[in-house]
Amino acid sequence: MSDIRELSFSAAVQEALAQAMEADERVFLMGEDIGVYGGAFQVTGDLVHRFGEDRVRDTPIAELGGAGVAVGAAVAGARPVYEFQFSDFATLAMEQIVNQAAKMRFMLGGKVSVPVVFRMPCGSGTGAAAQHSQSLEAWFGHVPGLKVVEASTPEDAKGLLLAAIDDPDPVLVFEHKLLYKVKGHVPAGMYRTPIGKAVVRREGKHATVVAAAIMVHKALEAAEILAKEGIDIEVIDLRTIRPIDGPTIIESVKKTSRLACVYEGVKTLGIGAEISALVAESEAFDYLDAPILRLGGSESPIPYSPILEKAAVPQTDGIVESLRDLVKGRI
Amino acid sequence: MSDIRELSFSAAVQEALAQAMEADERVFLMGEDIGVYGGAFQVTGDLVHRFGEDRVRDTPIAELGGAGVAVGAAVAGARPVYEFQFSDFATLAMEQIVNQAAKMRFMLGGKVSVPVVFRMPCGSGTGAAAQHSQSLEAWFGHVPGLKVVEASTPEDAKGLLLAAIDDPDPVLVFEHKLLYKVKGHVPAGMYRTPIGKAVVRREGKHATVVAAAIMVHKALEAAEILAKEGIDIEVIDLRTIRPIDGPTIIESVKKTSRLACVYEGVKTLGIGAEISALVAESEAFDYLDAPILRLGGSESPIPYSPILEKAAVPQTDGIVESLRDLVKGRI
Amino acid sequence: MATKTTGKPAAGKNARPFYANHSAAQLKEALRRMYLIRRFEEMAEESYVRGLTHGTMHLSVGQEATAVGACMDLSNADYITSTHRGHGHCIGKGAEVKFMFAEFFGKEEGYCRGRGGSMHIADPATGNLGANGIVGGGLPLATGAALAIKQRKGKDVAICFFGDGAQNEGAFHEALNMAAVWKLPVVYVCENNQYGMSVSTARSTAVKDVATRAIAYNMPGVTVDGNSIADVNEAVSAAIERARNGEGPSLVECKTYRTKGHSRSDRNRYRSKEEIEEWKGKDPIPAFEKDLEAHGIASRSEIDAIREAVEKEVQDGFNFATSGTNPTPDSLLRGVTTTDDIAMGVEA
Amino acid sequence: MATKTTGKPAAGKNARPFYANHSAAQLKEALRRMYLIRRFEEMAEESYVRGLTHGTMHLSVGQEATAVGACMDLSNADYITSTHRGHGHCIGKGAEVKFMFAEFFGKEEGYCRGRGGSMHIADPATGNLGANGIVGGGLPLATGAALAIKQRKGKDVAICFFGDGAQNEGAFHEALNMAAVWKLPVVYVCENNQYGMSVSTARSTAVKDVATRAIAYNMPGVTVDGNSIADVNEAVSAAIERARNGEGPSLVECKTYRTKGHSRSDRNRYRSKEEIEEWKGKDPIPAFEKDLEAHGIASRSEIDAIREAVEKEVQDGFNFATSGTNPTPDSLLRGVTTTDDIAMGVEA
Ligand SMILES: Cc1ncc(C[n+]2csc(CCOP(=O)(O)OP(=O)(O)O)c2C)c(N)n1
Ligand SMILES: Cc1ncc(C[n+]2csc(CCOP(=O)(O)OP(=O)(O)O)c2C)c(N)n1
Ligand SMILES: [Mg+2]
Ligand SMILES: [Mg+2]
Repeated sequence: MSDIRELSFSAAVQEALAQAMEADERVFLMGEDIGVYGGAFQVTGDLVHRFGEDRVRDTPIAELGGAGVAVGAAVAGARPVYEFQFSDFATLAMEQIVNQAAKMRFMLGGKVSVPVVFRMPCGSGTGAAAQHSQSLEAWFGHVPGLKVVEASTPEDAKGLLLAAIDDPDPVLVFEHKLLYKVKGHVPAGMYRTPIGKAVVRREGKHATVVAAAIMVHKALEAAEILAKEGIDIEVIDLRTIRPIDGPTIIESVKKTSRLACVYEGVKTLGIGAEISALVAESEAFDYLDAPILRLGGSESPIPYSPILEKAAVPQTDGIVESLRDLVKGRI
Repeated sequence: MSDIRELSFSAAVQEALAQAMEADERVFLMGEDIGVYGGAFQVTGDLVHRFGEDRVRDTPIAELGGAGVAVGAAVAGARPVYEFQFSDFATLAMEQIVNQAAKMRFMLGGKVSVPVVFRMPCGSGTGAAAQHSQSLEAWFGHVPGLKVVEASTPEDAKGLLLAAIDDPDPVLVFEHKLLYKVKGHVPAGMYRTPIGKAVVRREGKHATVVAAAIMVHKALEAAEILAKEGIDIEVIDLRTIRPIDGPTIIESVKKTSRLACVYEGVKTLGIGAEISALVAESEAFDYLDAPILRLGGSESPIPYSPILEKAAVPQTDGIVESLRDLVKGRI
Repeated sequence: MATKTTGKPAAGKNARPFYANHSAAQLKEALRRMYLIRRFEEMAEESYVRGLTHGTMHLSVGQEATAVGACMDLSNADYITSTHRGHGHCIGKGAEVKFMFAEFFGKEEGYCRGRGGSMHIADPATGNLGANGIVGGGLPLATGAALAIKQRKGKDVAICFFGDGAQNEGAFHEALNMAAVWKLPVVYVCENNQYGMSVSTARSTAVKDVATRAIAYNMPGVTVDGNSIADVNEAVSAAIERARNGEGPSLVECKTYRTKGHSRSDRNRYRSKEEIEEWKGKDPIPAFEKDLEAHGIASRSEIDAIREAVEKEVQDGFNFATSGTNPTPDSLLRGVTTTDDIAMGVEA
Repeated sequence: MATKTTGKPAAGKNARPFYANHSAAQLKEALRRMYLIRRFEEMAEESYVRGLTHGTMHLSVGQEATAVGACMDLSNADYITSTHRGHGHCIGKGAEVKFMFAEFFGKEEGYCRGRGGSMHIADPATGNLGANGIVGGGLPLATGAALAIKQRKGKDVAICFFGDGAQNEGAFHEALNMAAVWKLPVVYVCENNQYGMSVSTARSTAVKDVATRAIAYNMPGVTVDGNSIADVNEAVSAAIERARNGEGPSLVECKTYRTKGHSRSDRNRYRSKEEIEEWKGKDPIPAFEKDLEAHGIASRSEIDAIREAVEKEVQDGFNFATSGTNPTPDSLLRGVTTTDDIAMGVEA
């Protein structure tokens, strides 16, 4: 395999799963329809043929039990990767994720580790309406003991998932459904993208945009459009929601003096609230030349109508406009 | 009954429940051990003797089902008030609260209402450790379709609960366990405290502190201590977490130019993040003379050890110190 | 208040209860609804293929007898809760296909004003509390509706549709236990089409028949041929009667099959062509037609007339829907809360 | 690998299996652990009354036979998951009371370094995955531990303790179904003490015996006298053997009673003094003593010696704990994540 291959995001995820299973026999996959069906989004694909039904384990439709079984297996020495078919269904398993997985090490005085991974397909844009389109990253970002990652590129999708599987603690891996078919360069080896490190995807001097997953792409598009107007945007890809990479963001804001957070989850108490607050309490506060902008999802469930669905989350046009306003009159 | 009575917070809650049941036969209570036991915190007390087992309904230990049954009953015309014994157990019922109750009206094109109330005893300080001490308000504050209230006084405990029961939409009523025994003036009538309105508990000019529930008391204590040093703190009692009362907060910050958020929930992505962000994006940004301070719960589960438990949430001493730093050098 | 018979019984006392207790008009209406479901589903699929609708959809072709048989004896005051595979239940409970198509196409004229789509189609006016995107999500809701009925000392019932896959959700267990302890007027109707998405009940479920699990809740549980509208209706009717008499909940398992894939993304890798063909041979519609003829309730030409009328209704509904109104982005927040709707002056 | 007998059987082949399959040393150790539980609980209560510990606690006085009988045949490689009422399980699985007291008093020497307290006491070194503050929380965890065993083709088992109240949680249903479908080596041991807090099983549960529900998972289910260590052990042993042989999970229901209140806040309004007294008469400890004497396994004076040694152990443990080290606030973040612990150089 050459090292300049292009893979889709979902193929990159699948490759990470396969390599992890090859390398460590404790690793196994659990989830609904991940076997012969290949997963609702075809992410596990044919892995069941390669690794067998025991290691690519179709579960009954039972998310609390399924997630909890994964947690129990992790404490007892296995390395389970549990796929929620849609991250919305994690609402059924919050108990096991939040009360058990996240807190067990702490409650037991540091005497156990819980190396479980939850894969969380998320986001809107597929016409699947309110119960299949949520972006609930912020909830998990609020829970000590958990780690939360979310890639925007196939390369990071693989690297972050491998890092998550390696990690001795519970990690939630959000995967935006609209990214599954996006292609990009993916190294063939078993590399890890570090958990807890954001990355500057585009350097700029007039404003910093912090985004994750699909919003990184929209922010980059917006930045290209604005570049033609002489507005130079720095785009940070968060990659980890918890623990958030404060230093990278603060450094950038100290340079650009303006900050916008772009995220798909509901605006109120979404990840943009945290980014805004951490900058507003930091030394970067004194560098700020304008209010901190938040472009988040609307204060509504995700609607079915495609017209409304688009209106419910930030789109490139709106981002361009808002950033133009943010920077306007300053250059 | 005189109108200058003092009642404890829990007696005020109980009075609201009793009055609502007297006034409207559709209102009934559901929950674990709320009948003859009187509730884990003795909030329902003897109500079962007054209203019978059908209207003060002990449920099996089954929070997903119990909450979901309450939601179904609400859609079908009843007015259920469901008590989670500890709000931590709502982790088992997120599906019904978030996917069903919060979204049903929207998903059904506005054709139904879901007048359900969830009572949520929350908070640390009782030595009950990590799974019985959480403050998860922020999660629900992130969910369109829900309303979230949290009183700091017995008077508001009654008024907000009556408003919640009246409300045609799902309302979560957080009750900090350490407040249950706190006494205060409670009018005897069936008044409502409006949902969505914060209140200034103490006027001041050097900094605004926004807090809810028990943290209001700690903030007021801190303010009194600082007053002796000539530092004059304005304290806002949030009362409603969703929808948050932006205007009252922004108005105050425009006056004081400094903002601190004090809250018990985990700092990251807790309610202080939202308050900070909404000010930082508002017209009050230009009035800010210092970084926005967040004093939130620690980035850990709540520990059992009383020493650690105290260290895990903001205490008056720490608030005093931080506010002094915030204001220092400016008067 | 058992079966509500309108007009004289279609068949003599010696006929099985389904035919003895319903009028010819009721039975013909049942056939009509089965056609309506079938044709709606086919048209829905076609619309999807033609790009008129987005999202996913779950078709209930092959399961029409369950939806119609279970709902036949309900009034609008009785509730149902439905599933992701809910088009049939919706029609069974009395919804009009034109508003369903409109919902499907995301139009303001749709039952949910285009906000819900296939997975949330609901017509609360007919007692339908909605399809549900969450497997098992309707189980507590129906139980709660039954509790509301009991709290107000009503005589109505709630019917809860759920799939074989849903029986492994904790919600199933919690809801059935509560209903049994409180003797609630609810009937749990399992459409056991033998697969939860790709996973067969044999691979997902410790027992062969969902009905076996009724023992764990001390409630009656029966298994019937879900492709026989008579079998379904008789079992559900008996359970409804129990419920209306205050005797508590029941579980009725209807063994059936979906001849289409689970949803649009299904490649049918988990089952054989032969199996699908075998079940196509057990199609509930021709079986019912045959029975109606045999009982002398409807002649071939009457049956043809019903089918043709349905054909037209579906075509008209489709046309109505395609020319519907698209929601405008400024209405995005409508319906989020009742209080805001009132404030905006748009409360339904 | 059934019961692990050390030394020669305490009683002849004709004695019931419990006595035939265990050595005198094992049986005396079982008695010792029952005493240890009883005295630990009494001392815990006293500590609470004396203000030495805060929070709440759930005492298992009266339930000692279940905890000890179920754990007797386990090695440290076998897992248990426990409940909020977990002190007995912890001791049954081999924990030392001094570290338990230390935990209770919030000391660094405690099993959880004072972070967990009564509701999270655990000694992972003995295979105890922890008490649990969430009713039903341990059911998926034990099932998961059993899955880990199966994935690594081990011969160990997991025992899952849960209460009668927990059987109505969805977690019970989901866990037992999965264990049955996958034939996992897990034994579900229900301590049916007839109340979930204040609510009797008659008011919370549709069936009288939890064991009935085993039918819904196609697994063996038996009900035994939970106050008879012999009954408990024989039933659990048989289930363990099944599990180790790859035959899958079982459910064992032990009918028992807690003679103390649910927790510190209990005013016992939901049950009668007579009922409590009646059950005090069924105390599992004197019953076991009597049997040991009758079988000639332990004399009265041996029994007294065991009890006195326990008395001392508990007193010593208490003293050890009271003079333990308080955690310091700067260690608050220790144990939140493994990676941070490694970075801080404090990984256990
Ligand atoms: C809680 C939850 N888990 C998983 C899904 C994804 N999903 C949708 S339908 C389905 C299969 C449901 O099977 P069954 O209940 O038998 O209904 P059927 O599709 O056969 O009608 C699954 C797994 C979901 N929508 N909700
Ligand atoms: C999910 C959850 N719901 C409720 C509680 C509160 N609670 C603690 S113990 C208990 C009773 C449990 O009854 P059972 O399972 O029979 O155990 P027992 O106390 O009788 O040993 C309750 C309701 C809890 N801790 N967790
Ligand atoms: Mg099915
Ligand atoms: Mg009990």
